[in-house]
Amino acid sequence: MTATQERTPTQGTDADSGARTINLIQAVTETIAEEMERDSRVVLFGEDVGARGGVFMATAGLQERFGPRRVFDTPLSEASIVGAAVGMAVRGLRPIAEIQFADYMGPGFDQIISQAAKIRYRSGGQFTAPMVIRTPSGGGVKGGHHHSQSPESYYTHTPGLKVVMPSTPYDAKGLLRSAVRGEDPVIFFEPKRLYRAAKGEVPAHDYVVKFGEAAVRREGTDLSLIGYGGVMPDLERAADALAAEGVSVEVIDLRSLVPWDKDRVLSSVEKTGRAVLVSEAPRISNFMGEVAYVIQEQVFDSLTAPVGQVAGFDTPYPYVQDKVYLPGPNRIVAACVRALNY
Amino acid sequence: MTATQERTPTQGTDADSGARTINLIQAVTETIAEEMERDSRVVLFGEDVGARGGVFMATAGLQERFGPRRVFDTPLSEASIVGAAVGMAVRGLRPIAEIQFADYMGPGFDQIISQAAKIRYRSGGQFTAPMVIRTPSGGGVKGGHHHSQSPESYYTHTPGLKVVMPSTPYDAKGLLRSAVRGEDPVIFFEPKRLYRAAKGEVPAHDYVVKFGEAAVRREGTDLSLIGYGGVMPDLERAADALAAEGVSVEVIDLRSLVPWDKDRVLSSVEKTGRAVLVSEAPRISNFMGEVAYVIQEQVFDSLTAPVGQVAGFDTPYPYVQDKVYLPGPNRIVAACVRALNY
Amino acid sequence: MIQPFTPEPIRFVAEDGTPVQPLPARFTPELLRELHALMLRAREFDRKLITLLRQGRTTFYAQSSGMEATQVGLARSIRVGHDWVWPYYRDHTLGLAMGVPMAELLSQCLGTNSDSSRGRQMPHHFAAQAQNFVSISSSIASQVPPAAGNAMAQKYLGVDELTVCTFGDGATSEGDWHAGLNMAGAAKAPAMFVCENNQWAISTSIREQTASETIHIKAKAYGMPGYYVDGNDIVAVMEVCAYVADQIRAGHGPALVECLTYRVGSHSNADADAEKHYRTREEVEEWLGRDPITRVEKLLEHLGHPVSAEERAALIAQTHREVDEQVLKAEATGQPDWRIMFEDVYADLPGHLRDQEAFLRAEQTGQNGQGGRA
Amino acid sequence: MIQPFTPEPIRFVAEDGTPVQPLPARFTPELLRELHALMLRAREFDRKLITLLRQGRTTFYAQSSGMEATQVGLARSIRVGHDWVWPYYRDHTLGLAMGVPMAELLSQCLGTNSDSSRGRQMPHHFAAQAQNFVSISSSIASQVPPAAGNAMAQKYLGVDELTVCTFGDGATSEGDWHAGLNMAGAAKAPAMFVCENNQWAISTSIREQTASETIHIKAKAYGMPGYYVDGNDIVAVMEVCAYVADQIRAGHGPALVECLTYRVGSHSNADADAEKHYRTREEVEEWLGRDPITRVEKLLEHLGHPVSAEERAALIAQTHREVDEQVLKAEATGQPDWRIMFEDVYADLPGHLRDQEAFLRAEQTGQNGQGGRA
Ligand SMILES: Cc1ncc(C[n+]2csc(CCOP(=O)(O)OP(=O)(O)O)c2C)c(N)n1
Ligand SMILES: Cc1ncc(C[n+]2csc(CCOP(=O)(O)OP(=O)(O)O)c2C)c(N)n1
Ligand SMILES: [Mg+2]
Ligand SMILES: [Mg+2]
Repeated sequence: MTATQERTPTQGTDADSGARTINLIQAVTETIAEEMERDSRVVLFGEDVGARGGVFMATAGLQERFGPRRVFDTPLSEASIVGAAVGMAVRGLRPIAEIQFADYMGPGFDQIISQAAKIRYRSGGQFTAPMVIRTPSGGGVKGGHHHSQSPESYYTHTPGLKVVMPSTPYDAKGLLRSAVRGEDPVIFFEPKRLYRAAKGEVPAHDYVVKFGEAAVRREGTDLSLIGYGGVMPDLERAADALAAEGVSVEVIDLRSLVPWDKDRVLSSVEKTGRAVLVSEAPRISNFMGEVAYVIQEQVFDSLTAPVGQVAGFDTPYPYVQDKVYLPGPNRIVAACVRALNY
Repeated sequence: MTATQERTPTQGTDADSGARTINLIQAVTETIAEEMERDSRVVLFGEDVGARGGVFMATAGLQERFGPRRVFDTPLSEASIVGAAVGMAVRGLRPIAEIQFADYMGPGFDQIISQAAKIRYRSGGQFTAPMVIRTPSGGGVKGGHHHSQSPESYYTHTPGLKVVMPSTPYDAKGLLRSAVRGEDPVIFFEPKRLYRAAKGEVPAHDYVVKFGEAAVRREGTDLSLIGYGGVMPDLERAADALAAEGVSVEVIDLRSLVPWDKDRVLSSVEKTGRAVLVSEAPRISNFMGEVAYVIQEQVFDSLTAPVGQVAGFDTPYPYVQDKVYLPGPNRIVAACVRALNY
Repeated sequence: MIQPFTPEPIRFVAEDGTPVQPLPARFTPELLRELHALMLRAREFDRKLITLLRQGRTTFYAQSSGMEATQVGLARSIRVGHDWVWPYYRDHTLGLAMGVPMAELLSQCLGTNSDSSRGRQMPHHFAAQAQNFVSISSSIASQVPPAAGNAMAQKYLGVDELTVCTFGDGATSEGDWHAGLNMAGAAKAPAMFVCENNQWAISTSIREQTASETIHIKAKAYGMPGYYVDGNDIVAVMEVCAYVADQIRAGHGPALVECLTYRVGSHSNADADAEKHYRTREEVEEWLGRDPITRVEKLLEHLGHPVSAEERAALIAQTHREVDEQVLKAEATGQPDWRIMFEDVYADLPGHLRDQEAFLRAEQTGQNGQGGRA
Repeated sequence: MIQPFTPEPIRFVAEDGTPVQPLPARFTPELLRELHALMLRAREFDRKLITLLRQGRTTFYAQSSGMEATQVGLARSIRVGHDWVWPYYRDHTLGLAMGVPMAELLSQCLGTNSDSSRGRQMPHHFAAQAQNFVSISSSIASQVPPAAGNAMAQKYLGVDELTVCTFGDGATSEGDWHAGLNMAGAAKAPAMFVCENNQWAISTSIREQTASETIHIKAKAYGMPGYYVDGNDIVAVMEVCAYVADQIRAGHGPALVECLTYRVGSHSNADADAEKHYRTREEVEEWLGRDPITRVEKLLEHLGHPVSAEERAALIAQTHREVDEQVLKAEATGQPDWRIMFEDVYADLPGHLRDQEAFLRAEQTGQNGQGGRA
């Protein structure tokens, strides 16, 4: 499999005999199953992931298939869940822990930042925590602030963690495989509003999406539109709208935040001279601040306009105004227009 | 007191009859005492703040003076401490809660982000949490990662919290008064390596430093050097070194991160055309990313060089290499030189 | 005499409605009828909300059907508007019985302009200042340490109040639950912690939740008494809660009360179809047979003051009317617009939010050339 | 028979060295002398570290003087290198008694190149792979949920191991402590939780820490047995821990053991002058009078096998020599340089860290025109 195929699966024209079209949540479910099949060290647990199959049904059928020893419900405590994953990983398992909503990582925060993120470093590599924390994140489901937040920036600011967020079934499979097979703790954010909305082809064969490689969703010459996770379909819509006006937008899906694909982003912006970064997390100290910083630091002279951002507002996530809070295609187009007219 | 006096206390030449020179930790201690004297709703608690006076002695003598009803030790639980502060504030007190080290805010994280930060918003202002969390932060004391971290970016990324960090006794007093008298939850970071190192004059009269107002530590024309907290003395040293080479550096101490003084920063950069931002937190998703973003977004055409950053490395804070991890004057000067030679 | 740490739940009225110990004098037929009406009203509110959900007029709901004796009993054991309550998201019956206006609850569920929480929280997360009913947070057990703090403040202020904190059985596994109870214990704060043990946390049974034999026994870890109550017996709930409240007011420090009950409905609308995967219909039926409302009806019958079918129907009809009326009234106030996003983040509106508000105003009013909703 | 939940700490040897119950046969004079030597060695290690601190050769130290019976007793009740240990920062005596080489401990305290943790943690936070002695985190009680997970993995793997997790009395107030014990209880995982109750958490007394009568009683909240032991009686510690370990290995699930002891030294070097503010000299003297090493000496005397003054002096001298030698050896390896900052953050070196490493290399080797240390 070439790098191009890996990066632009939806554009791939090569016939993969067993390719199927599935949605993002199916990609998650079947990849967990495949990894459990492949490696008996993989165990899956969290709140209601067993008989119930998870509140989004991401783990539906897995307890039936692999038994309650390998797939089980835990007490209602995120510190227990994350902490248990750390201990299991140290003792040689490959735990996949689910946090029911990313908004509920809070009670497990110290376990994530003090134990998972630091045990390799502080022990000089004597003890390590290869583990995956899967969790649905992002807004757009009218869930109020506790079922809509995008806390990824906290974790990208925590050295020792790897942080990824797919927006397609292909990437969900490829990134989740990398996560489970890797040697580091990974926070795997699942953009919940794409669980069923994001459909796409996945090949039948085993492949991985390496961390730190962005996907160019469409090539363009006038502006680099960069995002990740739940906002990606809106980036595509915005790019469509702009294409209709004759503007050629390059759309990049970061997929992996730590590490992120600096080279691809910079070479794109060098080409287009303009960048708009889109995320739904609150603006102050968000991850895109780092991307913007690096762009202006590294390719300053290529910029024909300031780097633009569309992000969440610096307010708690609201309920009634759920949709207004989120960046949508219009707001993204407006930001692009500002950059284009600069 | 004029705005200028408030912003540049160390340069003030007006005679304040009762002015004294104290250090930063004394400023904290005496301001707590004054506020407790002023307002019987103010209570102080945390781990070992009572008889012991805190591990840095920031609360020394306060239990003796105000009695164990108003100044008391808590069980060893940051969730209890923060949560109790929220409940007390809701019921009408003005709690000042100490977290022994900023590194130990983790176990209280969900209380901070889910309760303190959101109760006003989610209740439509029916219930509010005017409270202060004081905590020593930052490196340079050979404390390894759990006594050296700078977690302020997590909290600046959390709408509903105000976040400040003084670097002088004057600001410590003024900001702490604003914090205690304000109506919002405030995270008050105390740069521990300046506790005794930062000495300065404080007037005898009651004054406040308003949140959202930066202090221009020295005026300059060639470059804006912007920081907050523990790194400030190094900014001054770097500015001295550059002054010796004939470079005129404007040094700005943000003091308040949320909200931050956009106007002052932007007008400075408009004047100088160059900005270097200094902090000791890991780089990815740090608060300075936002400042850098806003600078390039708002005064792009004034920039003669990309915005530069000196920050912590994206590694856990090390022990032996404590001093190397931190930005120091040399590293800051180097960043300035890069901007000047761009 | 009410005792802590009993091996069996304290009970006054058997499932068939006959008293198993002398009925305290205050439980006159009048009081029992009043309690019955409150329970029935809450039950019907549950039903009506399910209808509103089906109609797409609200998006989330967590029934408390089956748990009415616990919540009404608790509401009637405290001094409303004087004592403080830190509730959880399944407490609408508690709110209603405390006198939170139905209009308030419905407005919050519908997210209308009449919602005192300004449409910012997901449905069923209401707040009521007049009743000292503190705004509910979704984050499980996060109300527990603040409740301890609230009680500490009451002690500090020397006021004659207590703080009630409610939570489910699942909540007891969270670290914050422990932190809150331990803090309250150490501070000897006037807090009453009430576990609404409905034996399930979504699909996780109490057996998977903890190896502890019961919830109330956990009080031992905090040096406070733990009471074990039949949460479907409103007489028992009221007798225990009133006794415990008195003890707390007398300065004996906090206590934990476990009300053993059952959630007969689904966890929430999101869970409705999933139930079959984790619990048997037999179990649900068994508990439907222990219905707390039926129990009061049987008791009233036993006492010779039955609630007639007509009375019952009238109560139900009245609630339906009330809900229908209030829904229309609430909906007529419209939905809060984008402006509510920036208010109440802070007491003031700092510069960055002023900028963001201006940006959104321009967008929403079409002044930035794009207009309309994103 | 060892019983859980005893009202008084389980004790075999009285403070005056006389057995209060028959001494188990395995406690031969040979074994007791061996234990005595381990305890004395750890005590002297403490003393020497204080000296190193005074000399500025290390920066932090937390003594375990007074707690040797607990830590040595525990070390000798498990299968070193087979069972796993998630310790806390006051466990150097445990480490030493488990056979972690003194060179390892000293290297970590000094932060030299011989430190297997690569100079990244503050002193006294060591790790020892060979002994399954997991790297210590400063964050109190954060080792407890991972210990539960470690034990769950052991159960999953079907191996005949157990997991030991230690912590202080203060740690029991943290939410993570609760989370870990509850998880282990629910999972019936082979974990032994050992509280080294030295009655103070820095300046906070156990009375301010919790209203719970004891620590071991908290086991009730997790459906596990709680044992109460005289932590200054090494016979009692070993008898209880060995018994509990057997029970756990037999599949009876986790247990909590409370060893009642006392910290006779200061909390850490940072605390040395502050002690007078929070505890009385009398209290310390009283516990100095209950010294666990003295107790074994008295027991050996009672058994007719006294440790002579010369033997004692020789043991001390040997430890001093050992420390001196190892310190010199460790220091001779030098201090790790800036490169260690970027290793072991991840298994690989991602791009951004490669960049940052290159930046620092240039700076540290003077290639960016600035040179030298910042
Ligand atoms: C911190 C946190 N984790 C997870 C959830 C998701 N969640 C919502 S309700 C629930 C179960 C709660 O069970 P219980 O405490 O018994 O209350 P009940 O719903 O049974 O009344 C869970 C896991 C949450 N709201 N908060
Ligand atoms: C989460 C966290 N909060 C606070 C601290 C600071 N601290 C270090 S030791 C200590 C007291 C610990 O007491 P205890 O658990 O009884 O252990 P001991 O030191 O007495 O052996 C505290 C509060 C910490 N290390 N971690
Ligand atoms: Mg429940
Ligand atoms: Mg202790």
